[in-house]
Amino acid sequence: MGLLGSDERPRDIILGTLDDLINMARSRSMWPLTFGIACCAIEMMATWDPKIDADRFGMFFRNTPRQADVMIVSGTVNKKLAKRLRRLYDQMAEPKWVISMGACANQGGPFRQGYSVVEGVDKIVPVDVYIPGCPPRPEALLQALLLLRDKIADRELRYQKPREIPADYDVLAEPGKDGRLPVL
Amino acid sequence: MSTMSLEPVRGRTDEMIVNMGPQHPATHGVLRVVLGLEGERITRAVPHIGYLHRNHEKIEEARSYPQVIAYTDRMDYVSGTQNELPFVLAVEDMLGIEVPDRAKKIRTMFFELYRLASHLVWMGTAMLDLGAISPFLYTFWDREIILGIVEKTAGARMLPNYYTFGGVRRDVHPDFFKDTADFLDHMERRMVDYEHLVLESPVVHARTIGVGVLSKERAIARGVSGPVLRASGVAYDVRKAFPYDAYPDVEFEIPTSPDGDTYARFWVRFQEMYQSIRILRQLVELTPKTGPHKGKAPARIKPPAGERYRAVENSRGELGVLVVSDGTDKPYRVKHRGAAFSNLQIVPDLFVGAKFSDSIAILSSLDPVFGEIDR
Amino acid sequence: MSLLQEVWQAVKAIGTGMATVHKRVYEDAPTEFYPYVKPDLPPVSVQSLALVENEDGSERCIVCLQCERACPAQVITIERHRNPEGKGFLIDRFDIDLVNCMYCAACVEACPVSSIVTIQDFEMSTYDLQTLKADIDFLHEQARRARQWYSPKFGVELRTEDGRIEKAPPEMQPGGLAELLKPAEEVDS
Amino acid sequence: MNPIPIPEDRHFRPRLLGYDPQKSRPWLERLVYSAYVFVFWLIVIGTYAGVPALFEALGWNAGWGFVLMRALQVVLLFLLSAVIALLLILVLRKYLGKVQERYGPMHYGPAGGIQTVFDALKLLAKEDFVPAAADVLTFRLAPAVTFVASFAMFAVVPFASGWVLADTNVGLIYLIAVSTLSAYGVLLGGVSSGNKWALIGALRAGAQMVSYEIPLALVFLTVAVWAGSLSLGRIVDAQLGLWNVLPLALSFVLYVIASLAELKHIPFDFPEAESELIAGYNVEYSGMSFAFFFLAEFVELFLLPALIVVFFFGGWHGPLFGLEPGSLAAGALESLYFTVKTAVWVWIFLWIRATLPRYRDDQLMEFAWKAMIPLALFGLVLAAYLRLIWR
Repeated sequence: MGLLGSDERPRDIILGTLDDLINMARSRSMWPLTFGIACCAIEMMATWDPKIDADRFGMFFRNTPRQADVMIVSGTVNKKLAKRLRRLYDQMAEPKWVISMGACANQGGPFRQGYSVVEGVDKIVPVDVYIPGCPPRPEALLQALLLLRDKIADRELRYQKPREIPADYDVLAEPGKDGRLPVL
Repeated sequence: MSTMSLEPVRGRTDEMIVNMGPQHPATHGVLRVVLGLEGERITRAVPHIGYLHRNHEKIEEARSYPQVIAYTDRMDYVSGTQNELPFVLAVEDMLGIEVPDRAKKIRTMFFELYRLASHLVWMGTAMLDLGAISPFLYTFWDREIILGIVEKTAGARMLPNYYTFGGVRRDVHPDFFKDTADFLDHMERRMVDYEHLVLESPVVHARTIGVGVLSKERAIARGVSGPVLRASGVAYDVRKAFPYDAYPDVEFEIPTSPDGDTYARFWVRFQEMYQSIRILRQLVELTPKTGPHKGKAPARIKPPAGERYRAVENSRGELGVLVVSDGTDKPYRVKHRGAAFSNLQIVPDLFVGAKFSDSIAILSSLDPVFGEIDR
Repeated sequence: MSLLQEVWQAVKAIGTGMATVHKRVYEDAPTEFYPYVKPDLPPVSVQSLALVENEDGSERCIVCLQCERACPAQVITIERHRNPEGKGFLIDRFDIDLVNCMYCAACVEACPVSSIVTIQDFEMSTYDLQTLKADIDFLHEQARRARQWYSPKFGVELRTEDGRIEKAPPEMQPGGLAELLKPAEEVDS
Repeated sequence: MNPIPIPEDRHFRPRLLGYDPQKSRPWLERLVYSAYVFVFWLIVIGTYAGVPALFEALGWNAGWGFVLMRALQVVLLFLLSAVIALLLILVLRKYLGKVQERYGPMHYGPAGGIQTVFDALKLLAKEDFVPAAADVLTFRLAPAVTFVASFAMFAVVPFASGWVLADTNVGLIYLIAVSTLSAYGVLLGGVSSGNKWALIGALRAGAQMVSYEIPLALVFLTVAVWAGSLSLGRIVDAQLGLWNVLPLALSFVLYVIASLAELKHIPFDFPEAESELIAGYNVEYSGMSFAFFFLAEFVELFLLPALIVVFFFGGWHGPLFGLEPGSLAAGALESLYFTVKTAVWVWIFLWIRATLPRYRDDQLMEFAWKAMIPLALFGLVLAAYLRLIWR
């Protein structure tokens, strides 16, 4: 993520340094969105409990997507929820990142054979870090958050984000309105 | 019918339709409630569920009996092993498997540990909904201790897949009883603090007393169970009414309150935690330290054709399962009776007429868990 | 008078609550500094799966497909062929889809030779899901890197410096195994 | 865009920072806070003593030079408010951490000392978003109104004897006017967002303001009657022998409650009820606009306790150890007393925040109209009577 949200990597030394500084600030103040879905949400809350205390790394929850930087998809996403999830992602202000937490969010997990379950949240939003586990330990979530920190702060890694935002129209479109993102 | 309709009433400008959820900090997951607000007063409330529907029952029909246990864990994810028990009990009944006394007691200990864990999560999130931050952190640390005890034996923190047909999967860790006794000492000290912070706080009194009153008749008519039912004055508890596992061997009471308001539900959950501590104290003494942890179960679980319903009292109420077998190694039908799902039925009743802030308090006093509601 | 009493009660209750919160200032926080200090997980903890080889480096797995049958999430894929010389089967493919795995350890329980085991390596978060599609080499590598692992049949085992596999001491073993491994006189006393 | 290279062992590990903060270092924390407080103190001294002295030396203390001096002082006060916000956000997070058996920010900067600087930088570079349903002009204006309203309170707050931007003889009336204005920012922001949650938050802010403003004004009146002046400097000077908190105890309690309401602070944080209204009036704000609301909140969190100190705890008064009143050293010492007293009150507010849940909004209104206004009137009459017989 370049300076002020642009995709271009600044070539200038001064701008490049500023870019580094701002991305350092971004990586050290990642505010996740309060959006618990399923089992992993309880472990997500536990990541902020006294034992793990992710607040040590300057992260605390914001309830509104406008003020959040990171969306932690913590649980099974089904087709009913997928539209809302995508909408929340669209509502977040740039720059924004997504962590897919747990087997269900990664690829549907044990429920992937169900008719209603989206097989992987990366079909509807671009995911930066994946955490395996069912549910992952709080330490694993903290590790993922720190991996995301490194990805944002690192000059080489931060331009690796898949910029084309995936949109699985089968999942996102309302019945009868093909090819168009739903009006919710 | 106007209370069920989502559309704004034509020509009515004083009502605002507000969509609470599925992303809302106070809905405990992915509940969506469409509220009609007249100022701060709620005129209509329509809960929408299904945002976490993941075909539990259908997937379980396609799994063999031992595999189903791992899936039942994911239903009421706050209270871990409690979900496994009704299914295990039903299949044990169908097959006539004998469960050793020690295994029963270990199961009951885990059951009550998870009840404490679940009520701690409830307390923290309920206080967070009311606006207090610190109790949330305190309760989560206590829960962390419980999960540590569980992990030492069962291998996982939240969803351990620990019960099995005829007992438990593996023997408890040698430190288990000592850890539990230590934790209970710790918990008794902390309960004093929680009383100060929750039950005795005048702000909590102001927010909860007389709010969201659920009458006894209404509660019975809506099929409510668990602490919500007992707070309305009905002393129904599956542990006493249809005892299972080691509950006949231990002494405990069923706390009830005649008020039926939000504070009564808070109070009943608190008393249940005291009862859980009491049960665990007895079981630490009663459980034999050595002995079999698992009865004789056939290598391939193939119950005879027939059906069986078993229920247990989990943290939220009566959690039942109906297993229908057709004689193969996969169940023909697994139907869960979720406590939180039934308790959620009273949401429109309690919301309509309440203040908007009250609706948050009421919802947190019902303690819904959406894994089990949507299944 | 009752009004004053009520106000006094409320003030007292608020004061008690504030004192309850404030007394934590003097207590040490139980925080574990995760990335700097790795948590001390119990040996039975199910964090990831691995496939143990024998001490001489030969395959321990007998390709009986028990784990594939036991897996509730159906993430294990095994292909095998009959051993042309001698008995048994040889592995063509042994994949565990750690992305979709539900970490219930049913496969570990089903394994008759304690080849597939649980390990405590939870630091599996990744930028790329492909790293979690575990093939047999990765599963072996996981087992080699793991200091200790667990399976219900053999209990907790350790890998020593020179690559030997040893049974862990009783205090690391879960429940019944710990009792069994203790010397007889200790059990009596 | 190449894929991220996968390490040999297929394990991505987070980078560890160069130091090993395995235990909390209280001395380092104290050092960081002291540094912040020292910067704060330096700016105060610079604003109220340094700048006038400089302009006097240059001979620019009349006409446009005076205007320039005031402008420079305002700029310095803006810097001061930024320091206050950075410090108080950090203190809040660390204090909440302490009472919640954890640590709070600690890994970035010495003892987490520059965490809030990172937060501010991030918000600066974040997308500032205007929703389609919003009224753009009002939406943009609202954070500025809120911030300016709370910032304008600095004008009459005396940090030491004579150290005040405008020692006007209608200081109290100015305060009533300006503090009401900050609720307007909230109201405008909430209504113009085009979001129903923000609207509810704004309406709550309006209703709340109506109910606490009257007891607040009555308490102001009580203090003015007791001191015999509307000027904040005179009010402080009148407390030389006896702090107001003793004779005006009733008014003092009411003032603390009303301040909590004005601050939108737990237990009265209805406009921004996080668990009910998601984020209340600022639900649609992102980036720098949100940062201004945040900044205003924490500047008020400093200023309202400061006013408590001014009205009831003798302002800057304290033992001077023989320093000549009016000199630079005496002023510096006095401003330190003032800051310490204020810090105690900030701590009490934070303590309340860490403990109490939230009331319901109608309960505050009921309390304000049925209990606080009669009590405030009683306190006013009592103060007038006591003043008649005492002085």
